[in-house]
Amino acid sequence: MIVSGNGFAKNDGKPTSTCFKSFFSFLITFILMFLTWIVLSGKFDPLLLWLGGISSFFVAYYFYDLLFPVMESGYGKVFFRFISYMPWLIWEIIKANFHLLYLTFHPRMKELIDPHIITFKTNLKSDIAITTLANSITLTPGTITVTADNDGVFRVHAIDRESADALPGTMLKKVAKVFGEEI
Amino acid sequence: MDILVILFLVTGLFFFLGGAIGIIRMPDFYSRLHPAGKLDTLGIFAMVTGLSIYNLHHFSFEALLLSAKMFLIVFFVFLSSPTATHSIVDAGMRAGLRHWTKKKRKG
Amino acid sequence: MDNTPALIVIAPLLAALLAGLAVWIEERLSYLIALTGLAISTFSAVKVLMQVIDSGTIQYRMAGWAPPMGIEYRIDLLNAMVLLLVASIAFLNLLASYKSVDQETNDRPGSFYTIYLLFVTGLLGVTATGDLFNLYVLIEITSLTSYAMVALGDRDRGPLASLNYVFIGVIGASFYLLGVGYLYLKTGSLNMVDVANILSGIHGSSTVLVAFILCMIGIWIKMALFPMHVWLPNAYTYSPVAFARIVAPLMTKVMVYVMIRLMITVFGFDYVFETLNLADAVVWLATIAVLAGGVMALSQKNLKKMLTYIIVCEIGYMVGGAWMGNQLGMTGAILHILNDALMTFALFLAVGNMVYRLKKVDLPDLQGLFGKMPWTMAGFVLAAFSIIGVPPTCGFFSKWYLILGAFEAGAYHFAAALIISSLICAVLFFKVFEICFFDPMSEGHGHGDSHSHVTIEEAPVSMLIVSGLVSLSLIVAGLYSGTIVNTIILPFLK
Amino acid sequence: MTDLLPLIVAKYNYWLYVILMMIGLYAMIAKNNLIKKLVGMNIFQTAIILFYVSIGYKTDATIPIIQNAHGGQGAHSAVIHAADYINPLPHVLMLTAIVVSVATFGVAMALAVRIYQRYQTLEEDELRMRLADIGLEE
Amino acid sequence: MSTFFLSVALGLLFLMLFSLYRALFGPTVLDRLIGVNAIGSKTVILLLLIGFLYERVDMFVDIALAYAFLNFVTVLAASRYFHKRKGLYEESFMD
Amino acid sequence: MHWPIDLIVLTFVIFCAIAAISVKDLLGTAILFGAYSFMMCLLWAVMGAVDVAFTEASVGAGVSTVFFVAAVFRTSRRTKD
Amino acid sequence: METIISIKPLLAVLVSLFVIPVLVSSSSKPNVRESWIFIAGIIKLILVLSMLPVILEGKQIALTLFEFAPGAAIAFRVDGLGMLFAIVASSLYIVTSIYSIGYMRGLDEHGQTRFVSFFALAISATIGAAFSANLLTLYLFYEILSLATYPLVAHHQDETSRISGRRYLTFILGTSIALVLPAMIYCYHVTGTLEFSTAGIFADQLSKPAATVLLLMFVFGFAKAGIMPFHSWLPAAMVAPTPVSALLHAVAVVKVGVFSIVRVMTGIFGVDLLANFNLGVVVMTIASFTILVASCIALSQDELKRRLAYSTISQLSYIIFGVALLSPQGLLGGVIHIVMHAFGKITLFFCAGAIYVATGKKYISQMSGLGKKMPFTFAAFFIGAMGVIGLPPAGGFYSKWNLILGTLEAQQTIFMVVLLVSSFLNAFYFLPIVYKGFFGKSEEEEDGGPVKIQEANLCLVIPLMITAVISIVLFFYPTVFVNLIKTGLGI
Amino acid sequence: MRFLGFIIVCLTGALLLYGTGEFPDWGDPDSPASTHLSNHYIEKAIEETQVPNLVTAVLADYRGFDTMFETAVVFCAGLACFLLLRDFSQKKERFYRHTPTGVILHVKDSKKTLKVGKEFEHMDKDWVPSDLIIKTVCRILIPFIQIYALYVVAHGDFSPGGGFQGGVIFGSSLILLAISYDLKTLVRRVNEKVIGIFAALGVLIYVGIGVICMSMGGNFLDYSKLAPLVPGDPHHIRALGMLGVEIGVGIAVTAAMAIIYINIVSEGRHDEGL
Repeated sequence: MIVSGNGFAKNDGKPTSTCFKSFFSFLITFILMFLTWIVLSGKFDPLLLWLGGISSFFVAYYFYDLLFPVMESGYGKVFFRFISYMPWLIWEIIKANFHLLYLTFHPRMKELIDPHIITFKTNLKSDIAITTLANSITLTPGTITVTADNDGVFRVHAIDRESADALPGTMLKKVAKVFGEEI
Repeated sequence: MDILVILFLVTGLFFFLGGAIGIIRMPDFYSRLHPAGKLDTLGIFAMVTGLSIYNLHHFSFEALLLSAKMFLIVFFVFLSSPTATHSIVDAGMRAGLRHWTKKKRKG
Repeated sequence: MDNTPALIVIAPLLAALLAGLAVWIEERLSYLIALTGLAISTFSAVKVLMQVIDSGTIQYRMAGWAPPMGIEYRIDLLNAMVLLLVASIAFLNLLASYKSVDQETNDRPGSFYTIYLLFVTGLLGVTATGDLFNLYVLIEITSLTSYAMVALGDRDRGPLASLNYVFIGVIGASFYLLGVGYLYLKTGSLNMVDVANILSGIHGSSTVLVAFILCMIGIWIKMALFPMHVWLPNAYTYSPVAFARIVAPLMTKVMVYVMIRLMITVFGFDYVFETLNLADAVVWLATIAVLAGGVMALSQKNLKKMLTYIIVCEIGYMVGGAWMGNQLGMTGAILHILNDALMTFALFLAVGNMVYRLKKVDLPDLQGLFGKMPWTMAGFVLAAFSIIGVPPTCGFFSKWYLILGAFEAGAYHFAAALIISSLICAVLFFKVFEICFFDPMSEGHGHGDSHSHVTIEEAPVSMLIVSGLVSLSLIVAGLYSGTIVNTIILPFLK
Repeated sequence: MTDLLPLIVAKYNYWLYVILMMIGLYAMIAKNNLIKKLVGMNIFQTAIILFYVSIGYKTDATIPIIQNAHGGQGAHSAVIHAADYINPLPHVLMLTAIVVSVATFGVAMALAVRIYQRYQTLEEDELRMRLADIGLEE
Repeated sequence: MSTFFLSVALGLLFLMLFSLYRALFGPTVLDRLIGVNAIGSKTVILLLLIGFLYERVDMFVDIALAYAFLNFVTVLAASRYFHKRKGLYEESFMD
Repeated sequence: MHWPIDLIVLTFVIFCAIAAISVKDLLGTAILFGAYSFMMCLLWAVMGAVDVAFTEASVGAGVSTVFFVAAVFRTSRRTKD
Repeated sequence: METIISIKPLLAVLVSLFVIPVLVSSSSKPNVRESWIFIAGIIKLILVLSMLPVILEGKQIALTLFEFAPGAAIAFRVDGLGMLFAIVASSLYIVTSIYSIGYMRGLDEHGQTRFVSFFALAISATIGAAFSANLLTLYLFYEILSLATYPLVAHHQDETSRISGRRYLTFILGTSIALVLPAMIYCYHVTGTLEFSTAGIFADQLSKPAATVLLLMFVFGFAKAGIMPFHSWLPAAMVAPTPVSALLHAVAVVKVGVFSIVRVMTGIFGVDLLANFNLGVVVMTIASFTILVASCIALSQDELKRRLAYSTISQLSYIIFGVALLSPQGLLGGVIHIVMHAFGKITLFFCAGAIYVATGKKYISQMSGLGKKMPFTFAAFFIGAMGVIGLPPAGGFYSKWNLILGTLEAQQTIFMVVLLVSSFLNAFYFLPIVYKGFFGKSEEEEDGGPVKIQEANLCLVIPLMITAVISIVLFFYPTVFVNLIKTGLGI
Repeated sequence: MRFLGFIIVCLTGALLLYGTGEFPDWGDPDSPASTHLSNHYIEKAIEETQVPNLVTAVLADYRGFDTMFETAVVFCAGLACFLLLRDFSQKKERFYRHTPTGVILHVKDSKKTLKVGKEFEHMDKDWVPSDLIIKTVCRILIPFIQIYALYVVAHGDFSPGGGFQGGVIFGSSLILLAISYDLKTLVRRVNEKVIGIFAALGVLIYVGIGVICMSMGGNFLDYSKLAPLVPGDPHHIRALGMLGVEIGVGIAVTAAMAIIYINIVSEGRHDEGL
């Protein structure tokens, strides 16, 4: 298949990565894929392992630029910070859900809720950070990201005032910290 | 162990119940998305956790991998569900669907 | 291990795929590949027919599994004959289509050949297989390719005709599938012979009855028996000529073969004609089909469409013959499969030649064609005579058996319908001949000039040769129909 | 009640497959929109699949994948009882049927798109009118 | 335990009824989409539960996974429709 | 043991089927058609036909629905019935 | 009866078939083309005649080509009856060939190659029909003949010929498919064979009503014989060029119809069966009706060819009438009338054509006085007319005499009256033409217009002289044909 | 039509219900369907083929011939969609986008062309910028989906799934790519020719294996005859053969699904898509 990085790199406005970097991202993708294969397969039959290797190679070779379009050295750090972000997020999600449950089961629900849309701007740059923030917003209290564009402008639909007021707040800080960006 | 499993499952069921009730009760499309998108996600999380714990009943390496595989579902859902929710909201916005507001504000 | 039986089906399939590859590499190559594939297939078919005549039924186990487990090919005399028919007609048509495919699918002839070959593969497989479900899959292949082909024809009407074809085709195939399901439920097997063995013990079951009805309705829809024919005329009329030339003679005929196969091999004569009391009703249905096909053909203004209604009519012949419940009728039906395929093929070859030059074949377009395309018209006339049933063309002889069978079964209405339909066909074709014979010049010279300045020539030689060959084969088949009946059909029926 | 429930359970699948099939067939015949007809067609096909899969089902049997087949060298010697496993054959047949149905569906969709390109409508009556307008009605 | 799983499954099915209501009667297409999405997420769990009922959950996880993914694709495709074609069905009746 | 699930899901399936052919918006039909396939998949799984369920999940719910949406996208959502 | 297997009948049939490609390929050179026709005709005649001695010895020549079911084969068998017909057809073919050269060139007709090709095909089919061994083969050649004549009938490709062609086909093809085919298959269904045999093929499988229906189906089905309700194609077919009318519609086509009926009555049903069921009377009634009505119509026709056509219709029924008498004398008279009428009628047609070519006149009322300008033609016309009326010294007398004897033999006096009346009618519609031709005043004399009219060219005149002469010769020497009939029918 | 349809439907329903009267109960283990052939498959399949997934064993081996044609059907569907919809004609009106500024140019003259390169790129009328969140999430998910799809293909022998399902999922991942970005991105990555070749190649692998079996002296698709060609345990040769076949199916299905989707969604123009 015809491999071309340009279709993806272009959206970031950055030049295509160099040979080494692309090899590196290929390697990481390959390892990641192979690990996934093992988790999926659960068998250590040599034939299957071989097939797994070939498959991982195949996917990594043709689609490495999907997973890591821009290879930077900080991925490891980002990964660990992301992991440490997760428990907080889950906790937030659970809180959010209980809040939502309260809303749903409330007999006079329509008086409690007050749907509206808020807009705010962040300084987040990278796609992945924006996406993480957007998805976190969506998962947490009564808010859903409507749009988030490259400039870091978010439009959020909030179901009540309380949820709306919490934004962008701590979550933005945390996400920015994870991806090492300025707020 | 079973109690834990039951607990998780019942919690998950409870979340799903919330989601279901929410879908029915909420007044408009946007607010319906809140319970549908979030409570279900958490419901899946809780239930898969419960089930994977149950799966580890007879502990073995394979069972562990299987549980990991189940968590792959959770991973997947956590990535995809908010995206799907977002996409639906976006679609609603683009479609020009007005969102429900309180009556007092309507004037 | 002798792999000839498998080769009949595999060779076109392989060729189809190679042609599909060649589309992307060297478009012209696909024609050669297709030709080779069909040549091998035809050759194998001849060989298998010889073998079967010599030494009886051939069984071929796909993947080496014993029959009830795996899929087997059971090639007996009937199979072998139809196989040869399909393969050779496909081959001849391919020979004739080189130019017309270029003309009609100027963008992608390679893909055309691929689909064409897949279609032929499907037909061959349907004929060869001894497994009920395999039959379904192969029917679907033929259907799917036909859908695509029909849609590729006329720009305006093709897709619509094709979509209607899809709906009805799917209903037909699904009914058949359901019938097989009911059979499977009762017998637990899918192999025709095995099913037949088990069925002989449970003839009275209502499930088997429903299975039989479902199978038959499914097949009838696929073969366009009268009330279920609505898809056929449009579909065949608007498909590209190169495809119409093969689908018209073969598709319905192979379905008739399937019907006969189901009746004889799977359910058995005893069940169909003794346990059930449907034969009279079906013969009446066939009678109506024959008459209705003829009457509808009378009202057509497009030559191609007229011919498609004649196909509807001919299907009535075969169904009626097969359901007569006696050896003569069945002989007639089987012989008519062969003859009708040949004569429809000859007709469509001639029409193909006309379309190649005239672009459209509404009846007024044909004026003066005897003068302009004498050889094409000669082929057309022969084929038309065969359809009418003029001796010594082959159409006469199958009609002979059919009428004899009708007399023997006391189905005088069917015999009458056959005679009437012959008359209708005569009227139809002589209407066409008249138009072709009397050119516009006779009505006034000024008229002729305004008609068109394009001088119409005879079709290309490659098309003419095939056309002539097939038309002559009508007479040859007619003269040797005694041989065919004695060496193939009668031994099969015994 | 005690008699009724087993009867319902025993035949429910078959009855419902018939109903599903009738729905599909009705949609194919009576609906005006070509895409609706396609949906009907798919429902029709699924009904058949339902029928086949229902044939294959066995109570108190597990899915047709042999358990512990690769648990060790000696596992093969374990006797396999046919009653323990659901009949795989209908599943196989239905896999094929599903594939065929999706292929047909794809082609039909392509055809629908082509028809829409040409006539700007997918309603049968309107199509008929358009055809009459351009003089193509037979 | 399997009785419990069965009752959980039945409970989920009951809840599915609510989503189904939205899917069947949702006033707009997008409401239906929400309903279907919710059905999808419940089905994933149901599949796993059935796996436990058959005691062969390893076989069902695959399906659940595929299911989750394909549900996502479907929802995405349907919602992407509105990126290109504006309006609910009022407008679409016009053209 | 699985019959209650089977029973309920089958009923749902019928609902979905009826809704899918009676909705007056083809995109709605597409979506309901997807739901229908989901249900069917569940049904196959209940009946132990894992492979069929898998196929139905991938084909009916996945590809078919996407094709459907694509076709609706390229044609029209309008329908009279 | 001794049977010899020989390929000659097949060759005789195929000769003119094989010549068709040659004709087509030499279409640009008319002379070459016509010489080929001539050669083929002669070869055919030689082949036919070479079989004559064998037949006269009482033997038969047979050849089976394709047997497609027991008792149903494509096979040839030459017996006296077939021989008789073949001789007539093939000899007249040569004469007609010469005539048609003159006629077609004289009128500068278009599509001459097509014309001669189909002519050859038609004559092939005629010979084939004559030599058929069974009903199936007979039917085959009958159909081929019908189809091959269509382009000849519609030769002019104008509106009239379109209508005539349509009518021609409707009657000929329609009746043969609708009546003969089922009747034939029914015969096969009942007996399992279609071979002609003098004893008939039905043992006692037929009841009287069935036999009646079947016989009527055959009699009406072979519509080429022009039995009355199905006669109207024949006048219509007169739009064809005169050689066609002459050979085909006086000899080949119509006689094939009659021949077929004779074959069916003698070979399929058998004289005994017909006599038992008393079916002869039925046929005779039909035939007499046709004889009288057609003669009456002929009286009222002004166009010469149409008058000849109606005359043909009535004369054909004589033959059927004769056979239906079922007595040896009647059979002899009927069958020999095939020959006599053929020579007589062809002469008449030739004359009509010659007049048309020379003067462009079609109508009898225009012909007064022409006899002086065209003495040979009108002399021949007179001889032909005598033959048809049944006056000595033309051959027609012989057959009519036998017919009358036959009626006496069969004690059907009423039908004898029919014969006599019709002979008078014949005389009424022919002799005035001759009289007017020789003694009437020509139009030019009345108008005073100096139009030069003279005898047509030699190619036209010689053939009609030949046939006229033969017509007379046959009165004196009918022996060969009588012998043939006697061996053929076993009387 | 409605009334007629109703009658036909009712008749069919009545017929089918009449047939159900003699059906064995649902789930009856002793029904003929579950005892005649299937017992052999269940009891012998693992012994004969070494494949625990009975469905795969029956699908790819006992009834492998069916499956071959099933794959051919899919291939044919892809080809049909391609033939029906693919549109090579150049559109008269074209749109270009100036990459650095994002200005959109509308060219109406069919002769005038802009050089497509760094500065300008082709664009479609209904171009809509793709959504950032969806794009990013899909970017991350797609490789996982693909490896999952390949896993499904490879594990057809042991767990549900196989070539067809895996192929469809792989195809869906490509479709997902097209949905989340746009169709052009997909077509640029995996161009049409490659998909076309792969579609045929997939089926060819299947048929080819059959033909190789034939040339090795066995029947068509008789995998056991492949043993001399493949190293390893000859007992597992049937399983290996099935694997090979499944891979072929997977390739063909992937390609066919992609072709169908691409052509339907862009009406054969391969431009913007959904």
